[in-house]
Amino acid sequence: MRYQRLGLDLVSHLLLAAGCGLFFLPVWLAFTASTHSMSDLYTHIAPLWIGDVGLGNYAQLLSESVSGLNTGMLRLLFNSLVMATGIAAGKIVISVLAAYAIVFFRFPLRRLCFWLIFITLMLPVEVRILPTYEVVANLHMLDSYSGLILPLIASATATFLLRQFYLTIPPELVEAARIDGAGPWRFLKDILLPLSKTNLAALFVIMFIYGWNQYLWPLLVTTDASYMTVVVSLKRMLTTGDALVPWQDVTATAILAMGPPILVILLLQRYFVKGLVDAEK
Amino acid sequence: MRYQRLGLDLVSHLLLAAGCGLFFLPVWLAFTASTHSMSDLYTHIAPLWIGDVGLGNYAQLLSESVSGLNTGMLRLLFNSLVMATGIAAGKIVISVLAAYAIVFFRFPLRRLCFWLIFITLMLPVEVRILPTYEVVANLHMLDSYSGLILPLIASATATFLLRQFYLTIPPELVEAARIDGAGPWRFLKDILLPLSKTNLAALFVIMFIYGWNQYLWPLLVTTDASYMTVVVSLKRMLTTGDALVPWQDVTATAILAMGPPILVILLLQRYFVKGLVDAEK
Amino acid sequence: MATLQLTRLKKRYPNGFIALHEVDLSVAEGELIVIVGPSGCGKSTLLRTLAGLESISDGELTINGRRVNEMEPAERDIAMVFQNYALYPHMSVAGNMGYALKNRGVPKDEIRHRVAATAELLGLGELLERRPRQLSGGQRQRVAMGRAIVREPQVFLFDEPLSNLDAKLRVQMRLEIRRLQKRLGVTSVYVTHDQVEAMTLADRLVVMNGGRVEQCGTPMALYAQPATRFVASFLGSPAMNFLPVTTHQGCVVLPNGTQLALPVDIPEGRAATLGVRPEHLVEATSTQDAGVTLDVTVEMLEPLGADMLAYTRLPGLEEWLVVRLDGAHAASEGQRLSLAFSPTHCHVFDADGMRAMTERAGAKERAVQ
Amino acid sequence: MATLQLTRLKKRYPNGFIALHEVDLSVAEGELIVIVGPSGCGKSTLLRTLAGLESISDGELTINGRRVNEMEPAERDIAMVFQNYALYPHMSVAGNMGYALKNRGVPKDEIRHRVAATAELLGLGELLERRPRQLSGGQRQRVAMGRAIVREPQVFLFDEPLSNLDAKLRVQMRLEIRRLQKRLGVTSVYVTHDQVEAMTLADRLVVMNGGRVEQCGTPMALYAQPATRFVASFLGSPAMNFLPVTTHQGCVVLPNGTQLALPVDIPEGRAATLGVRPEHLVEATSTQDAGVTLDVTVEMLEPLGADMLAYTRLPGLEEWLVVRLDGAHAASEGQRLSLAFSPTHCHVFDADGMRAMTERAGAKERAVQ
Repeated sequence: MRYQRLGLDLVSHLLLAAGCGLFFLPVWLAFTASTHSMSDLYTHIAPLWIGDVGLGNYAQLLSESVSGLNTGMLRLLFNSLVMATGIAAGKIVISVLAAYAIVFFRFPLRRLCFWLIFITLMLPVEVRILPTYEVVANLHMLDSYSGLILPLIASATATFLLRQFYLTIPPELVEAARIDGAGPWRFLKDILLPLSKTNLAALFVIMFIYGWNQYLWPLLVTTDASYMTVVVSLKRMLTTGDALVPWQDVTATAILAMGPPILVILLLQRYFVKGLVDAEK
Repeated sequence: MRYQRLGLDLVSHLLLAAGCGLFFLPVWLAFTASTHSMSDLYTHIAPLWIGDVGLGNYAQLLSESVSGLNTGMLRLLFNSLVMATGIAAGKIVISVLAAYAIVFFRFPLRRLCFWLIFITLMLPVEVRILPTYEVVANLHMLDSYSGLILPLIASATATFLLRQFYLTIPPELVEAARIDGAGPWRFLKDILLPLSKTNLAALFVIMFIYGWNQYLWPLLVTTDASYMTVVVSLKRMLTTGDALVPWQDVTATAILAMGPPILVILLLQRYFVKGLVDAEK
Repeated sequence: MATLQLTRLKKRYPNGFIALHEVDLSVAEGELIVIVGPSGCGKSTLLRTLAGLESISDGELTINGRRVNEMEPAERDIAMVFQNYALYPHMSVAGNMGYALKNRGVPKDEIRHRVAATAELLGLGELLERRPRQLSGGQRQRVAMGRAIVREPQVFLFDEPLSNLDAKLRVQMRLEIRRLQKRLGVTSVYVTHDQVEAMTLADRLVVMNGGRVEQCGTPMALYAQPATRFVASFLGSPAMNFLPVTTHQGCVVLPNGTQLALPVDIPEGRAATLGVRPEHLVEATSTQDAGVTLDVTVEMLEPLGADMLAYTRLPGLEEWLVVRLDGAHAASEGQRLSLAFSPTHCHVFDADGMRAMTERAGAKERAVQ
Repeated sequence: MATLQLTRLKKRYPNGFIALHEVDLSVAEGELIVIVGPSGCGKSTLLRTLAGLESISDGELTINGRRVNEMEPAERDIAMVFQNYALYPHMSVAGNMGYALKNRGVPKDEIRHRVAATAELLGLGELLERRPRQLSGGQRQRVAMGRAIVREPQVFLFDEPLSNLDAKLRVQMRLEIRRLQKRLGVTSVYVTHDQVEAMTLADRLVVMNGGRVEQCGTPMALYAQPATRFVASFLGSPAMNFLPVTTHQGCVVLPNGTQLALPVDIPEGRAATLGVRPEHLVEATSTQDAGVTLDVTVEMLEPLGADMLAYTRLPGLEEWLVVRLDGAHAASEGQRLSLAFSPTHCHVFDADGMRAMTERAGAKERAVQ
């Protein structure tokens, strides 16, 4: 069922290899840089192999408070974790309910609702950032986890993906459940959620990474360093005024910042991959 | 096939109304703020109706160069447009080819390839920003459109969405095309692209908005104000040092910055909505 | 075990399309009614209004004399078997069968007991822990049946439950459904588009067309005495042959000029249709009694094994005349045949497709003789 | 218009599964070969290796004497009609039909001309500008046929082309395909799981099971003289009845003790199976000649209209004995019947399911008599 003989086998493999390089080289460079001392980094350009400091920079980063902030790296990682988890979980709850309402209920404003959610697609947080800031400030949610999380929770993308999945559920399944005496909530709980387990895991991972990588909003809404996130701290390290940028710390932080997303992926991988691959059987 | 009688009709409608408010209020507030003079804004909080300056702030913004930069607003909008279009078009070309290769060809590294693309999902530009910066700087692409566009082009999300769509194409269609003498490129051109027209339009819109809203990368890679984008300029306006933030300009710029994405949506709307809705018939 | 009464039941969709035009039907206790018709005839809509999955626009539906028009499906005490089975993919067979009982708050022990008993009845005892995707098509079908049976409902509704099975399995499950239904004695309504399934299962058959009931009765009565041309052509395979005829002095006149004395109820000179079933056309012997003969040419032969279908043509006529010959018949394409049929096997329909024979009383015995 | 030769064709999948075990087959010019078998028997795989959609593991495939094992589908000059038609949804009917010609670089004028001529042949003239989704199932099927015909290929391949149509349309398209194939005279290979379709269409029939060819020959030859028990049970509906028998002094001994003198080729005392088709079981009259009678009880009746199937049981036996009675037969459930059958209609199979009758020569005439 697929093209098997290609004629352009060699070309495609070369392209693939180049693609791999393109994706992995930066990560490798970041890692090697993080194992050199600062003076090394300012005398050589882009070291290609592990330096003599080894993991020393990491030990130092995790034990001392971050330069320029009176907060430890672990606190920053924890803040990022809370924010990313909160955003991912919140997005999923909202999206499940919204998609459920749109697909399975016939109410007068269904079409309007669809369009409203659709419109939020073009209003990512960056665009509506100023008025949102005002609202959050008025509600005294600056420098708090809820202030970090709540404004990022509405997710048109997740709602759409779930909606597409719900539309593939045969209507007979809904009817069978009605005949079996399952009301709307019971249907959601007993049938729909168990069926969308893999999709929810996949969404959680994607949304967790999205939340983890947020920059602009956490920057605006936190002034207290104890609520700062890792990604924001990275940017801080780069703007040192007249001092030299501590590249070994920056790269080590970048590598550390990649840890939790990778961990979440590994934990949910079983479901996640199934959710992405299952159409292939 | 759907639940029709609800029992919680009223509750759901109230929730809906609240949701609408939540989404639209900020936009409305931004618009009203942009029609007031600066002094008005610093004496009242969050004006709820159009002010007496009307569209005056807009006229001023578009005719003069932006405060603190020696570039006009039109130039900023044009830069954003070039960047967003370039990113969206580039992402689509890459994704179409990648998804095509993954779905329709059997080559030895198919599984590896899948995983590589998958991994880029967890490496958004923010995470690999430093090494990428180094590469772009070495290639002398700072302060250029190609420097703005190229690093943002690889898109795992778009590849996945297209792959999901390609998997729904019946294998018999591919086989019929082979029997009809269509080689791989002809199949792509004559069958696959026409069939995925609506999906591509939808992807273009989403990617255009993604590109339009980029902040961190354009901030890093452009020092020359003539390559600055609207979204970056917004942030600039907020960091005025000791001077008062010109909220009327900020909000007017925010409203202006929403224009092109809305325009793209309206232009491609026909395809876009079909691509999102067609599963429903 | 209930009676079902439909009184002038009507279904009109919001877009104005009328799916059911005043359907009247009463189903006796323990009866198996089969509703049959081509796709789009409204048979599925009818079943879905009985189930409560579609609202009723007008008329009344009662179960055991109790009006249920406005009741939710779960309150009507019915069970439905779906065409695609609609099993819950994430639940085990036992979970699927027990879900309705669980929703009703039946104690767990009793659920387990009733599920086990039903599984035993259907030969599913070994499979209770399996997931639907681990089952074959026939087993899924059985689980769907089990899910309906375990609730001990008042009425079973079947929506083309066999159409996803292959031919051999279909024959087998058909026998099994009939046996089960007789054994349990539950009033049942069965929808299908397959006339063979309909004929073999039904206590009474309802033939629908365009949202209306065309005829209702026992399978053999409908086969022997179809009330309309539609029913005549729908039941039986190969389908009934139709010849255009005219009436003349109380006789029907065949295209070849032969006059046939039949008690028809059509004004002089009007066009009508004469129907004869393929199995009632026989090769004429020299000593043919009182019958009519037609000289035809064989245009195509279809060997079916036991039978051989001959597609023949009467000179000057467009339509095929299909004849069922013995499977070992030595006919060849291009050969001429002389066909005979008896007036007792004739059906005459008027221009509107309605049966137009005057003798109601004696017809049945003759047709079935 | 070509010959097709398969020599020890073998298909083994990378996972080790052998889909085809050394298939030998030669197809003459203009012949219509039907390959039939249950799902998973390898019939579709065989067709796909012919088309070039699956690679050949071993053996040789030639078209007109030219080895094509390694050729791309497009180079083999074949056309294929798919089960789901596989029409290009975004192209008009004309675009679909002309696409292969366009890829070959045929001039536009000629494409238009050939498409129009083919559309005329199939009655699609009015529909050339429509999209596939605007067509009915039957029309789509015709377009798929047209797409194959317009290329004037050496060989037609059909992959269950009628299985998505309803029963009535299937009968009609069956006739049409047969007529077209005869008229165009193109060598064709047709795959189906439906034995009726297979019997009626085939010049020669190939019955496959488990990746092997069980038997190959004309439909009536296979029906009258099945080489294996599998073929005997697969062809014919209702299926052949099988009775467990033993052999004793050159006779077969029925479960009720009756001895039957049949020229069987089975060692003394061995278990065997006796097959009799439902239509060869007749009600015994008092003056039965040379036949065998069985006394059975009717357990279930299935009225089919023209026929009535009686599911009867021989005392002490598990299996049904299905009898085909006349549709107007007055049988009732629980009634006792005395059935007779003639030794000429008997089939005996050994424990391995192979036909075990010695007389090869005279059997055919007798069976077809």
